[in-house]
Amino acid sequence: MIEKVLVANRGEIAVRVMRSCREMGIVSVAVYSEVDEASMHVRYADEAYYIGPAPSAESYLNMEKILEVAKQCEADAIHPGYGFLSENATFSQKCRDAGVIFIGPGPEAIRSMGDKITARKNMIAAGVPVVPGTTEPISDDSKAMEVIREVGLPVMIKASAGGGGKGMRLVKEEAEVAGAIRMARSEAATSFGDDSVYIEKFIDSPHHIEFQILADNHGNVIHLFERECSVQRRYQKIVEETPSPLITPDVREAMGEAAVAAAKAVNYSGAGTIEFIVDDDQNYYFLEMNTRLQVEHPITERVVGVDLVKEMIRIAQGDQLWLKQDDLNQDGHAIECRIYAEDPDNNFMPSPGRIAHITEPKGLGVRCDGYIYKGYEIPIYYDPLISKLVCWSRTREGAIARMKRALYEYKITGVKTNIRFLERIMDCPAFKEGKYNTQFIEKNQQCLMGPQENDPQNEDRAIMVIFADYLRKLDKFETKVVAREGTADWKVTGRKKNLFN
Amino acid sequence: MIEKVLVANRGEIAVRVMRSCREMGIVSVAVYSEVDEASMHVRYADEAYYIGPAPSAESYLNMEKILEVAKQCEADAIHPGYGFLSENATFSQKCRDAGVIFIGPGPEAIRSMGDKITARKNMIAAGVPVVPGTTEPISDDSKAMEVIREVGLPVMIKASAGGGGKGMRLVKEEAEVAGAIRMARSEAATSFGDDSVYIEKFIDSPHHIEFQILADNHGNVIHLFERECSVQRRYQKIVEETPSPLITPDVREAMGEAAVAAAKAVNYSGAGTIEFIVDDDQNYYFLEMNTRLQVEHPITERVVGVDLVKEMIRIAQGDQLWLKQDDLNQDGHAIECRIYAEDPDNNFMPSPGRIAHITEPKGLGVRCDGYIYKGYEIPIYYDPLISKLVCWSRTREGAIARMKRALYEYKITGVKTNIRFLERIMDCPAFKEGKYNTQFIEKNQQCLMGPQENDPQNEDRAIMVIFADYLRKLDKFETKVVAREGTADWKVTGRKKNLFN
Amino acid sequence: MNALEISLDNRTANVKLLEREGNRFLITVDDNEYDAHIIMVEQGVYLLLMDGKSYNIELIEAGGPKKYYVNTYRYSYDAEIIDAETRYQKSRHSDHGDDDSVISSPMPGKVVRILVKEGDQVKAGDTVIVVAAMKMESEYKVKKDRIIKEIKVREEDTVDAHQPLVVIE
Amino acid sequence: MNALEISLDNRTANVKLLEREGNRFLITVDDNEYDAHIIMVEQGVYLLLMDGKSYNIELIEAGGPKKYYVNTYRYSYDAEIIDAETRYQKSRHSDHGDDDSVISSPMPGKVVRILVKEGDQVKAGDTVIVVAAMKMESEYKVKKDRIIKEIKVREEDTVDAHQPLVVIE
Repeated sequence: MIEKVLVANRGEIAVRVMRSCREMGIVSVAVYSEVDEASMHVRYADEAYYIGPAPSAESYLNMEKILEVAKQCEADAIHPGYGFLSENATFSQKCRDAGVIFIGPGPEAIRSMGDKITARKNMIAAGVPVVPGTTEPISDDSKAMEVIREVGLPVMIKASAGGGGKGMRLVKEEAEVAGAIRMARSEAATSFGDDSVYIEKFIDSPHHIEFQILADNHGNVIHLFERECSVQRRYQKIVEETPSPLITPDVREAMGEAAVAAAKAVNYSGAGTIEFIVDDDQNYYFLEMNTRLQVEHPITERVVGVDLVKEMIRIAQGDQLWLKQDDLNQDGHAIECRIYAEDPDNNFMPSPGRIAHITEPKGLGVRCDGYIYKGYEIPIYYDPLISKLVCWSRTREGAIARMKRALYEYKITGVKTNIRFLERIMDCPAFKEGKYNTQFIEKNQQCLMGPQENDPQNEDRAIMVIFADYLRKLDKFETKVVAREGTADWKVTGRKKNLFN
Repeated sequence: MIEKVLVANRGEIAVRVMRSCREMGIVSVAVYSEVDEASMHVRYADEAYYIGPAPSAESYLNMEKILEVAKQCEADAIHPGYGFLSENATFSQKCRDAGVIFIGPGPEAIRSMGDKITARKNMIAAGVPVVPGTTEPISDDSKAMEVIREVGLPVMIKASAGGGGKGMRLVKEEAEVAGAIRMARSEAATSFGDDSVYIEKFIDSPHHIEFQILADNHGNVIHLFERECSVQRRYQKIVEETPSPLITPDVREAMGEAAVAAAKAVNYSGAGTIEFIVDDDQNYYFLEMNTRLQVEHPITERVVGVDLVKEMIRIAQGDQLWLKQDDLNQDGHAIECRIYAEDPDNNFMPSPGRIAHITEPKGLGVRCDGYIYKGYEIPIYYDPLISKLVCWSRTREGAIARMKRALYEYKITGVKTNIRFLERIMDCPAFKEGKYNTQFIEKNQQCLMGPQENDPQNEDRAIMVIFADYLRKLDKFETKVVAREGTADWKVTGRKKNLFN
Repeated sequence: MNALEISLDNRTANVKLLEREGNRFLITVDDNEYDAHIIMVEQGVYLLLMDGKSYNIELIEAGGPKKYYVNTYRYSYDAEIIDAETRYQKSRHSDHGDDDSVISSPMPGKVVRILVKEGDQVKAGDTVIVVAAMKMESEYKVKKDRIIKEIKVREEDTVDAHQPLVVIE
Repeated sequence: MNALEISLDNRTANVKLLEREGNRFLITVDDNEYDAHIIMVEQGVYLLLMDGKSYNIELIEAGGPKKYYVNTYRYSYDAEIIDAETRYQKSRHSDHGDDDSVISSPMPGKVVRILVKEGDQVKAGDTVIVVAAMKMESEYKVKKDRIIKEIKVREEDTVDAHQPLVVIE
């Protein structure tokens, strides 16, 4: 039985993991860097330990220090959240060696999914469709040309150790092949210390659809249906929803089975996500597996009615899955919007700073998983994600309406956020009709980035409030400092009560 | 089509109604009394109008003024919330006369359910079980004795126009009958201006279980299952849950059918609640109908997946019910805790005042419907309800664990609340086992009101924080006012940095 | 200021600051020594980190900067800072609820504000003079209806402990 | 104080208070007259009720009490109060970034704080003197590295408009 969990993370996900710990009666332990002393995960945790300076490499990525704290405070297990050490096979191995349970898959599964070529091979062996291309690292250019002629241009050259767009090159013409391979190889070597690259057919304007799976240590694997994640900006998801408005029940079932097969092929354990790219005709191809909890897991939790963190902990302590595939169904529709501290009017530059005021949306069908609070200073060192706003309704239309209502209620001052930009997504016809793919943001610039119209009435109201605030300050100042030196004109004016009935 | 709704209420329910209006694209109009200018419903609404001084009789109960505002702002409809004018047949009539839609039943249905004897007669005619007793007002004592001998002692003497415990007398012995009738009659005359009383068999330690129904103007009626409301203090519900841990599926089905029959018997329209008292053997008897939205409606919303306010608005504008009985099922388990500004250590005295600080619970499966905010002054004039905390999980056990977690997160300073008392309810074995009835609070005093144990370590921590706050104030004060007059000892101490590594 | 008494409900504890660096405090509370990080995360909301444990404690000022209502998770307390000034005020309050004929400060300080003129009629509870001493502003009030006989100082004056400030009758 | 200018992004509006009673304001903004309730519901969070409509507007001070960042529902603005003092400061800032040899206040006021002694070397941007005028404290700074030649006033002194306060070189 796991009785104490160290959460090797910060921000909203650390708080979210600790909430489930608390519901399970598990003691939660926070670790924090120098700038996170007053961060919400430290406030929320039962225990909290300092692990180093602000830069992640010296704190949240410091495996030795985190394990030292885990041993010292006698934590049974470590939950890595997402990002940081969550997909680090070495850390998973070190936890095992130290006798601390890593709440996630073992190092073998992380490694076999982390290397894209190995993963492709495993998937092909398990009968999971992959994007046409090579199954081995490219040895020389002529071999590459052979493959390219087979699958047809355009193709992507990708780094085997890659992720997040690095070490990737799009090739549209044969003349570009040699150069693209050279550049991808060099970037891959620099970024990942491994220059292996491979070729995949380029699928234009695909959909990005992922399946959530849960696998226990006893060979049981279930999937919890899909998440549609095609609303992306620079490979960064912004809005996710489930069910996907694209796929039909048949395709859903087949993809779910493929996801389960994919997890089984690598003896997976824990919560994981199989990412597929899907074309307009619903042909789907395995893209990669995220061997951790996803940012967007709450939409699955809402529609399937499962607490994924609790299931991860149960699996990690050796329990059999108590949920069977047949117990699960998708109930209604859920959408997630990611709220970032960034400036949509200035190329989405991160906007760290102090929160002057915050009002979070509430009420029926709304879940807001955040971590900031009034007066909190968002540090410059980490992800600008502020919170995840999840709305549910019986219907997709109802969920969009609710999301709009929730975004309307959401007020953050002190840092710039993408809240109004998200509202524009909800209002965009392509989104409302559910007819969008990964090109959504690019294709709908006009609808999403339309210029603000001037509103003189709104200006006048702002001016009046500023004026009132200024008068209030004078009022206060007068009372405090220069009181009893005579009464200002405006106060005399204020006393002419008869003018107001 | 309803396009503008005036919400004739305040507090959490006004905000809750406006949220649904916003999701439907309906303009919401707040009305407010003198002390409610800065109340959340005024902040949330699209429009807001002053209707009178603080006392309810001069503002929220002022029918003429509210209708005047509705006409003036061209509202299509009025939502009365609960309390105030929500079960007032005269107001429903006045709305009809003024050509404003009353979002609730017509005056006829309110009247026939408002008079308890009429309601009993209607229910008997519709085949709905009622508590054995009289079907006519008691004319004289000898007639009363006849009935009492028939149903057996003990019995309750109740006012026909009654509610909320007024005009009620428990009779255990025949000798008490004449006196009890006289006193009930006199109390009823004073309280309701109607001295009609009737007799019901007294059911000892019953369960209080109610069914939610929705009825449209086209004769369609559905029920949305039950709510178990037996956790009460002085006839005031504190904790509600659904499904009820008492009733079996067969009884649930029968009670649901009885609830639908009850609504049909009075040509009901809108959302309503049929209250039953149920004995330990699951015999159920119609108690009364609440012809409005209930405080505890959110647990039904969560488990059945329906937005009751939206359905009320759709019904009011003449739509047919789009949900059929067969579409509905109970998914998982939901519990509601009512958060009151009251002092559990001082006989639950209301505790109005200014909110110094508030932290509301969030995360998976938690809904917190409130209206207060930091700096808000809870007025003395109205209900001390602060918010309703609703937690859901797949299982009842999970919902209790989640509620405990949410109550742990809930922090309000500035006024006293019953939050810690609610935690003790969640920890009480009788509640955890789901074996409780309306005597729960009385029977579990020891578990619920156990004396606080002293904790010197906790005291020391509080003292340290006070000390630190005092030092911080001195620090600030020094910097501001007596700066540059020399440096205090403790600051010198603070500078000996080498002592801390 | 590194040592004073703090009352918490019925208990009165001696508190001493041994060391401080930023948010880190070495404190003794009666006989117990603690090494704690005490961070004000929001106005009146404190996070106390000690021996690896994380505690949330909220303070509300309850009538003046030295009186608190303290909320910890399961317990709430009424608390008060008892420094020299408080002790003095308390001793004055204990003498049958009557005023001294001369108002003075128990500590050296500076006159911040004089709220009366000679000859003024003041009511019970009215503040007569405000003195900044012990780095806090303290208000001096009358306990009964009085007449201000003489004002012996001016605003901004520096005053000694027990120096007569205002004479009342 | 019933009239001043407020800049909002590129617009500068004339604002005038005609009447006030509590939270109710009769205001003209340029040529438009408004009758509004303006209520501060939380620190920096305002509720404006006008013609039956309810608006939420949040203010953040952006470097000083006269500069704001304003959030309305769909628009955000940078705003600044332009009163006599601001205009004066602005006019001073426009003259090639150099200091006058005498620091003075454009309005009558009271010296709150003098942060230098005669003979002090001060750096560009240092505050020399703080004067309470127009019921707000204003800081007077040097724009370049300077030496304080003469201080002509003392803290708490009441001063006239344009009276020399500090001479620099």
